[in-house]
Amino acid sequence: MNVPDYIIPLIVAIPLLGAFLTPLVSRINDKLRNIFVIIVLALNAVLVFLLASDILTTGIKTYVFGAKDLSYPIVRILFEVDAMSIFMAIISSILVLVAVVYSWSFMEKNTGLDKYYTLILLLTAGMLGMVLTGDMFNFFVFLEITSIASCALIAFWIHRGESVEAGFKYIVISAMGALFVLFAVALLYGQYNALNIALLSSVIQYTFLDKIALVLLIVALAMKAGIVPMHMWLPDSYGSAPSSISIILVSATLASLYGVFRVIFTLYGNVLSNIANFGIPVNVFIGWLIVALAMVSILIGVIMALIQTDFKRLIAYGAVAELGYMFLGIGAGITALGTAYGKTALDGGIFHIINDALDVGLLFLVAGAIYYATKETSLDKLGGLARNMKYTTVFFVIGLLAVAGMPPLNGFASKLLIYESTFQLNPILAIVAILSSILLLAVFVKVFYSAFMGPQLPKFKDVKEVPKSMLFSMGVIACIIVIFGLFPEVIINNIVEPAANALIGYSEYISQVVAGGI
Amino acid sequence: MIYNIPYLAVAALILLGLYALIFKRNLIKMVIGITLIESGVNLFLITLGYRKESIAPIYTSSPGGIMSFPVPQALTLTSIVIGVAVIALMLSLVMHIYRHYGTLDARETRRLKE
Amino acid sequence: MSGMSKIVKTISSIIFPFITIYGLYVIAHGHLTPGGGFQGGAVVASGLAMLLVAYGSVWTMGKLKEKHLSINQTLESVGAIGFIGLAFFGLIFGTKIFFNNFLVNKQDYLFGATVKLGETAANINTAGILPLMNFAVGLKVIAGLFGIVLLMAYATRLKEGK
Amino acid sequence: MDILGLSETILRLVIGTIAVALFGIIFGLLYKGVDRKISAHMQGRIGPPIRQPFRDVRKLFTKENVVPENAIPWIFNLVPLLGLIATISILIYLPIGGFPPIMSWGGDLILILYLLMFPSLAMVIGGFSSGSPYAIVGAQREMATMIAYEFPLAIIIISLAWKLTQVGSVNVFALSTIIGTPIWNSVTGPLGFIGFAILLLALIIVTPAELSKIPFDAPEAETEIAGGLLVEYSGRNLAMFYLTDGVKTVVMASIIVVLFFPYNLSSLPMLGLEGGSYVAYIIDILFYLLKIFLVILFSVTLIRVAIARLKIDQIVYTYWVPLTLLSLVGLIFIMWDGWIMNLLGLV
Repeated sequence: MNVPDYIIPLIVAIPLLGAFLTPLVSRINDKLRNIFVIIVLALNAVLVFLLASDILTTGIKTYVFGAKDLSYPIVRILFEVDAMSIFMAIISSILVLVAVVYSWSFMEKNTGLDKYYTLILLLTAGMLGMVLTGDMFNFFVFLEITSIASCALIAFWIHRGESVEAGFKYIVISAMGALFVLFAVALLYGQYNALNIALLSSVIQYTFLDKIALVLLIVALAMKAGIVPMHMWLPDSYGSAPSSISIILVSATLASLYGVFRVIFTLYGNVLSNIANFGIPVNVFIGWLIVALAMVSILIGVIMALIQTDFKRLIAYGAVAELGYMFLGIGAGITALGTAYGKTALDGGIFHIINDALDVGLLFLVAGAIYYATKETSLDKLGGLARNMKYTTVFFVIGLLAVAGMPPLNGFASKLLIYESTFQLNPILAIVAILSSILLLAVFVKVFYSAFMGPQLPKFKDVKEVPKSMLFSMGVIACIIVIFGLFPEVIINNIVEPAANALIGYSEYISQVVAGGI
Repeated sequence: MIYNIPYLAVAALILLGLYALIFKRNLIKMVIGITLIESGVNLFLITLGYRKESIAPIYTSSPGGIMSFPVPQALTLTSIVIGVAVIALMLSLVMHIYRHYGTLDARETRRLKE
Repeated sequence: MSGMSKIVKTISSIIFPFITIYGLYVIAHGHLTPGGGFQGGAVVASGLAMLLVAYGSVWTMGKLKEKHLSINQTLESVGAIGFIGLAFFGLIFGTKIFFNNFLVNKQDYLFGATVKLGETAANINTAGILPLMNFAVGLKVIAGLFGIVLLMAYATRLKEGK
Repeated sequence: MDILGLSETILRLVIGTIAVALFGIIFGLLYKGVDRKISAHMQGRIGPPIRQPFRDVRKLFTKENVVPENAIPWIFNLVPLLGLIATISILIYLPIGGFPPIMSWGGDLILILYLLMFPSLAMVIGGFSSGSPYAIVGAQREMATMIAYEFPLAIIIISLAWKLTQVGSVNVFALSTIIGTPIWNSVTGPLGFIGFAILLLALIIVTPAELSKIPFDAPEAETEIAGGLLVEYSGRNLAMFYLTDGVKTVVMASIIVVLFFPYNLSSLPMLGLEGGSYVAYIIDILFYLLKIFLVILFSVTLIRVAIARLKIDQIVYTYWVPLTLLSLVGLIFIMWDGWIMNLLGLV
């Protein structure tokens, strides 16, 4: 299906316009504002899907701001959308839409909601901009928009000291990370006089300064993605933000993860097969580094999740472990670049991105539902909720099984791809991965027991099921999880496979811009 | 040598900022650390665009001669604008932390542990 | 935060119009000089902040009503909408490109004059939508920065009240 | 044409599933009876008749289903069914005798690894939901046991797959590939042989825990916590757990057979049988049942008569330390197999 080119900037511009209109609409009526925000995001999601269907059939699309064509690409700001970008855009738009529908009832009793929705829309614009842009500096700008908006949202419940503290931690980490990114961009600009990813990628030399830039970019973006050992902020902010924000934060971290992939695969794509120090190719070096980080993330995430007593912090540590699985798949894919199992690992890693977003997102929504119903997140004080909250229980079980990678849900489909490829790199990797996923199951069964099972507590006797809008949004995600789990082939062939090909096929990404210009 | 002084200043600023960020316990000082890093990066960007004996890149009424690169200046301006927002946000959060905890010591404002 | 001495109050009252006019000048000449919406807006907002410091937050909060704050927020939104809206107009008029400068080199309109090649005197009547965008950004920055300063001052007042 | 093919596939799937389910249930109960009879003889008792399990199940189905007051009824009644379904669905992926598996795709072996957790998980959740302290203790123990024995199990499965990849097989997690290339044929030297023998031993020790049999039956432990997990279950639900247990026995034995003894009698040249003839299928099935019987005899009956029940911490220790180390040694032997032989110039 062919769509006009200007749909690409609209995907970022519409949430931006919506963000600034929200305070004005909010003057009229609160309900109207909620409807307005949902309509804006739904419209945006439709545009993303239209664009996706176009990109997946016809290939990469570029859009230049304020100019007719690609002449002088050095000074133009351009968006370059390939299958990987649109894959991430789909995740973000689905999660944000779900979160906004969920917020309708969840945030009902809060004040200052016009700012809340404005920030959500800004965050959406930032995330979508990060994944769609084809320009390093532009990427930095959107990164900062995302950080600022998410920090303000993390600290939204400003009456709680923990929220403010988590927000401060988050903004320190992300400000530092963003400045690292800017410094790396400056290093690249100073050498090659270009900011465009495709242009930079076509001329990159892997000089000493490039190595510094690569390290800075990976460290900064991995820090924002919450990989161990830079994960300290993640449980705090996920745990202290309102649940509807936690799910958006999941997709914001994933946008940073996308940045890591874009940098390694596209920006440094040309030099990946160079021989670095000690006669090891660059891709093997980077790949093993990422695999090592991934293993540590998986283990630390699971072990720390075991000892948590707060529902949301526990899920957040689960999310750290899940991040490890993505990095494991991608890292194995980089290490074994060009082999069949490397491709499978890459597929698995990319497929796990969307699965993790859905699974962890669903768990956060369930945690939010429990908080809404009981005003409690400590697992020690919860119990016996399965009697009164039947639907929430079912959704939690779906999320639990999906996170632990049990068949027939989506987590299994992607983890299977990761297992059956990484063991060829080294059997220990797959063994630890399988085991950790079983441990994760144990962790969540513990949660299930302490929150939903057990005798009925007297103070939760009158707990009611949560309102329909929250049930609806949880139900939507649960449905997607089950569908993805039952028909993984469809998703892999239609969305994941093109995304993996887009990552590997960096030369195509370059040729879209460089052939037209310079 | 004289042309390397800005780069040395960049390194000094960034290292100072990192020092403040890592070793200082006062939250305001941490914010200052971030601003120092930011200034360092901005200075680096501006320095990249400088050419020897150049004039400001303004076309109207220009005295003629070589101009310095306008792109890094535009980048720096954008970065400064973003910096203002980040610092404002940080300072307001520090204010709220002070209201909740009654102290600015990072060691004591730690309810979120583990 | 109480007000400062009478001298400071008087002097800042006298200086304030000049600062404002200078800021507006920077905004208006954004397309000709290294200034622009953000810089000019920051100048104006710092003038406002100076007044705030001179007169103290107690006095200011007494003068300012809830209505004024909401007007401030509306202005901020309007500035942002103006900026992004001009980008959207690019999709509607002329060659349909986002951020298209559809007013440039159109002699009939304001800011439509063509810039001659070579060294010329500065002509403010050029650059199409860029000055308009500068105005929008200026409005947004004045309102936004003043809002930030105001809210921080408000918070300090709360602390003292305790 | 396409619809015809599709409907045929679905028909095959449905009939196959029903047949496999009946097979699993009947032989599961039968082997349960045999197991009880043999262990009784070993202890110098006469023991119940072999068809006693069938009688038990029939009687349980006619009994009233009691839901305790503290339980959460909808979960309490749902999980036995889910456990049974999950167990039967494993049989769909297993090749039985000369028949190929009814369904097969990329990662059967890992799928089975995960599906094997479902019955335990169902029992855990059932135990938690019944609200009895005995059941909760049992459920916690079951969870601990489950995590404990998955470690060696994962190592065994990954080692097998790794070896098959080294030999050049593709699709190594599919059981059809595994029975196509028996692992004993892929070893190049004595080291690999020892490695696989160690893994077989580990798998045989994992089996009783997977089936909650003595000495690893701490979760149920009739004499200590009165049946643990199942203490509140009665009637239809208990019957379903009983059936699950039977089917699971067949499944675990089949997995050992498929992984380590995938040979069929009908392919022996001296019998002179055509592949695919009825006689061949019958011979294969009988041989398969014999193999399963032997596996159950060694891994369930003998062990449970010979050893007393371990405490839960002893169970976890057994699996996490000695058995994991053992299987890692097996893995290392298998990995070094070809390498050592190359080093010694024996290949």
